[in-house]
Amino acid sequence: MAGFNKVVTNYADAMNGLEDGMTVISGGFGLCGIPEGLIAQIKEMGVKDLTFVSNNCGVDDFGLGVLLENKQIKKMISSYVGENALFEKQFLSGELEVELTPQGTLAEKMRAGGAGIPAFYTATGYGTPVAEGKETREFNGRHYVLEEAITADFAIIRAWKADKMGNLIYRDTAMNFNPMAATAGKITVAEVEEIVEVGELEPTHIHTPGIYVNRVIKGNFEKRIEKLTLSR
Amino acid sequence: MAGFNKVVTNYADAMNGLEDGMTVISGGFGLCGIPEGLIAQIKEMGVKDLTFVSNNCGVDDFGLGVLLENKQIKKMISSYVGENALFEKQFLSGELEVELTPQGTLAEKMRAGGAGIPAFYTATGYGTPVAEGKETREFNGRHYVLEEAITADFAIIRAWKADKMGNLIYRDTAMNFNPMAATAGKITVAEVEEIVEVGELEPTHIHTPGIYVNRVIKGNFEKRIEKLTLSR
Amino acid sequence: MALTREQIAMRVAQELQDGFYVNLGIGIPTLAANYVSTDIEVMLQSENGLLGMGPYPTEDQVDPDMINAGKETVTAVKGASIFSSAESFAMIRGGHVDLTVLGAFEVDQNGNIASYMIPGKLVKGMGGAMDLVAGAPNIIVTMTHADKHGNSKLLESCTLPLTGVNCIKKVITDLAVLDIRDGAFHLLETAPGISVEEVQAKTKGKLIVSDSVREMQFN
Amino acid sequence: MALTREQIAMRVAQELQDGFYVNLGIGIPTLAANYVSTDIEVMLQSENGLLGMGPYPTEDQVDPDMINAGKETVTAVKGASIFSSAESFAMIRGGHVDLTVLGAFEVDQNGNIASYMIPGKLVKGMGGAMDLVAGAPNIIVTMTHADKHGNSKLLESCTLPLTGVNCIKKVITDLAVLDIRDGAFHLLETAPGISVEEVQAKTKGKLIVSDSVREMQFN
Repeated sequence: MAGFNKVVTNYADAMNGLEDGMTVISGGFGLCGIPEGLIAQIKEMGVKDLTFVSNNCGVDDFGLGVLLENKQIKKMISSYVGENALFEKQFLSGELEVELTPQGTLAEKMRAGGAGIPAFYTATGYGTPVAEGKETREFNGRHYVLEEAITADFAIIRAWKADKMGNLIYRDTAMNFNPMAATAGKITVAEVEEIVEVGELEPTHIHTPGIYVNRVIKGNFEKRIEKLTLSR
Repeated sequence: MAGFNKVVTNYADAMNGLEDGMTVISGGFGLCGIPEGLIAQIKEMGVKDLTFVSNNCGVDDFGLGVLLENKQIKKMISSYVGENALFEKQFLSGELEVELTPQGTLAEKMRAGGAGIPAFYTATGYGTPVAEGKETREFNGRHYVLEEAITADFAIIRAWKADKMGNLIYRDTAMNFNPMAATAGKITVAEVEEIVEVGELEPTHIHTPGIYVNRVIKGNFEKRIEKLTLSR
Repeated sequence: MALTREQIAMRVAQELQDGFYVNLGIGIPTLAANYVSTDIEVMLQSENGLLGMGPYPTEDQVDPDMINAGKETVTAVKGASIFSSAESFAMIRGGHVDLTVLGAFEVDQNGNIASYMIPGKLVKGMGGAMDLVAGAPNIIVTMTHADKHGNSKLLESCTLPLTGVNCIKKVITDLAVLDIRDGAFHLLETAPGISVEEVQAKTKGKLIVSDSVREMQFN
Repeated sequence: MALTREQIAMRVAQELQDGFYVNLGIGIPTLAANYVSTDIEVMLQSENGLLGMGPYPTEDQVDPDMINAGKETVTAVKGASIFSSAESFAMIRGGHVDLTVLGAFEVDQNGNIASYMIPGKLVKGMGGAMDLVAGAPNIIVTMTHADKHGNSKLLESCTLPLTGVNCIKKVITDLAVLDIRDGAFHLLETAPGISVEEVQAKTKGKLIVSDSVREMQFN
């Protein structure tokens, strides 16, 4: 298994190579399905001026919020950033640059980045501030906006199960942006709940084939709940 | 279950609405994963001047080949059509129109059609006959071709298991083009090996969510093998 | 009397038809799920990647890996499927979701909607709203007819930055149900006790009152 | 002596490195899988939707639902994954496959390749070849150095319709191994018993012979 054993046993190895000024795509939606330990490691490393591509930016003291707190993020490309007072402060003071991108366009930009598609047309955002400065075009009588792909130096993701070859399976809605993020990193690091033997994952159940994954590390997750809602 | 029970019990109902001149996307790769009974039903119906979008066109007496034999196909959009003497004859005589499309571009055109993306750029085919008459464009120093999405009046696909709501799971490499085809039909008909109760399919194992599927029918498949190769 | 939030949600629920795949936005739209007729079945789509969203969980069922687009803990119904956000928005953008219901700050007589940004206030982001309004074949906006200062939210032309253009087909407010077509609001129903004149007074955009305006019916 | 098909495949196999994800085209490239060193592990990608293609099945293992891109019955190795053709080509187009080996009719000194169409003959289609040559970061063509009439297939400029432009980095023929860069073929190795002069005579495109040309090594 020399060639395909992607398991690393410490976080320093998992994020080795991450440098100031790099772009990082992160999986997760809100606090669900985020690579908690990899984010903690980035804080530990103290690298600065990072651009993060992630649907959200965590909350003040959890998720990507801890990197905001530590002033490591220069720019966020996100669809919704509204749960975070620190974010607001840094944005209003001009410390933090923000590029708001519709959620579906963001997901598709990551997929396109991983799939070798440099740009695609979508009706999303036509006639809105999102389309400003972008090419628009008509197909069959409807208007569309040209959106370009996103790739990154690193992609950090969370999965449920991995085998040593980096084949991944996600758990429930913790899947969210992780599969696309996995395809779009030059180096993709998966933090997982469980590492199983090669052959234990059913080939047609694998959500992310190992070809997209460079490193796998077993994590321990707090899995904080953002909005606990209970049935009455 | 009134609202989401998509099961039909005879092939006439399964293909009801198919008319002369319509476009049909078919799943399958070679003879693997093709909706055998739905193809037989189209032959039975005798509808003519069909445009078929399918990676291949079957062999002389199986798969879409039977519709060629019956002169029901006006045009094929395919990536590879080389297993079929009848095809050759009809093509050379001008009876049959053919639009050759690279396999990956064909798969992506179907996905784009289902995903509301009217067009995308790909490096595939740049500088080749495939790019003739198409817009080309440079992104980050590489050349790309603009390719438009494909949708169809009907999509006919084969799956392994379906529940009554049309959630589908494919078996091994019989998956191939079926998942994208499923998304790109105005009416999508799935011919399956087994129909299970709602709730039996694990939500994260479902390859095609039922939202894409209009009708489900249980079929019996010959599953002819195109090239039997055995280990020595 | 203007409708309460719950009453608006009840009226919205009447728009849901048997066999519909529906995306319900945060707020009043989500409430509508509580009032769906037991005679019909609908499947709720949550754009983070869940088709077949169920009720909130009991304490035993709570799972941090099972949330909806509002980041609330939820359950999945039988027949649910779970997929990536790219697949989820392929579904939305591709027009496969039968009906989307969402809130707005403003809607205008051309079906434009403004719902995500008030200049001068912090921009929190559009989330999935721009994709939803660009993708669904059928979109209903639900909101109060006027803001708390009494200013109409049904305008000739939206004043705030747009979420989408020419996409809203119907508006359900605390005062009325209106279709949007041919560059005008068409009054279909009034809330119990609300006069056509009051709706006219509180609608700034072009309003067409048909002969067949009726009072909303609640069971 | 010019190499046999099996010998070409053996030489191709030497290009495979430990940990490589590889797509092997129909014909000689597929044969190379038989000669991969037991010291290394590679994963074979089959573009219909299989990563981790194994050997042909025994009679007991034959399954019509398990085929490769050549439509041959195959098996899957441990650690294999199976996915749609769209996902498969996302992988290919996105440059995730480390190495692609495929056959060709012609290759030229600018790395252009013609492999799918001979005008006047029936066009059978490009299948996945155009995607593969446009996608893989590293592409090797394997073919005979000349056609059966002795005409060179390594040209200044391809004469047949192209499969892809500026994409071929290396050619392994029955006579030689050559890199393509800076608008020329660079001779690296000759087959046992084949002289540099013979390669020169049979290469129509610009050929640069370095001082370090060596004879191919086989174990």
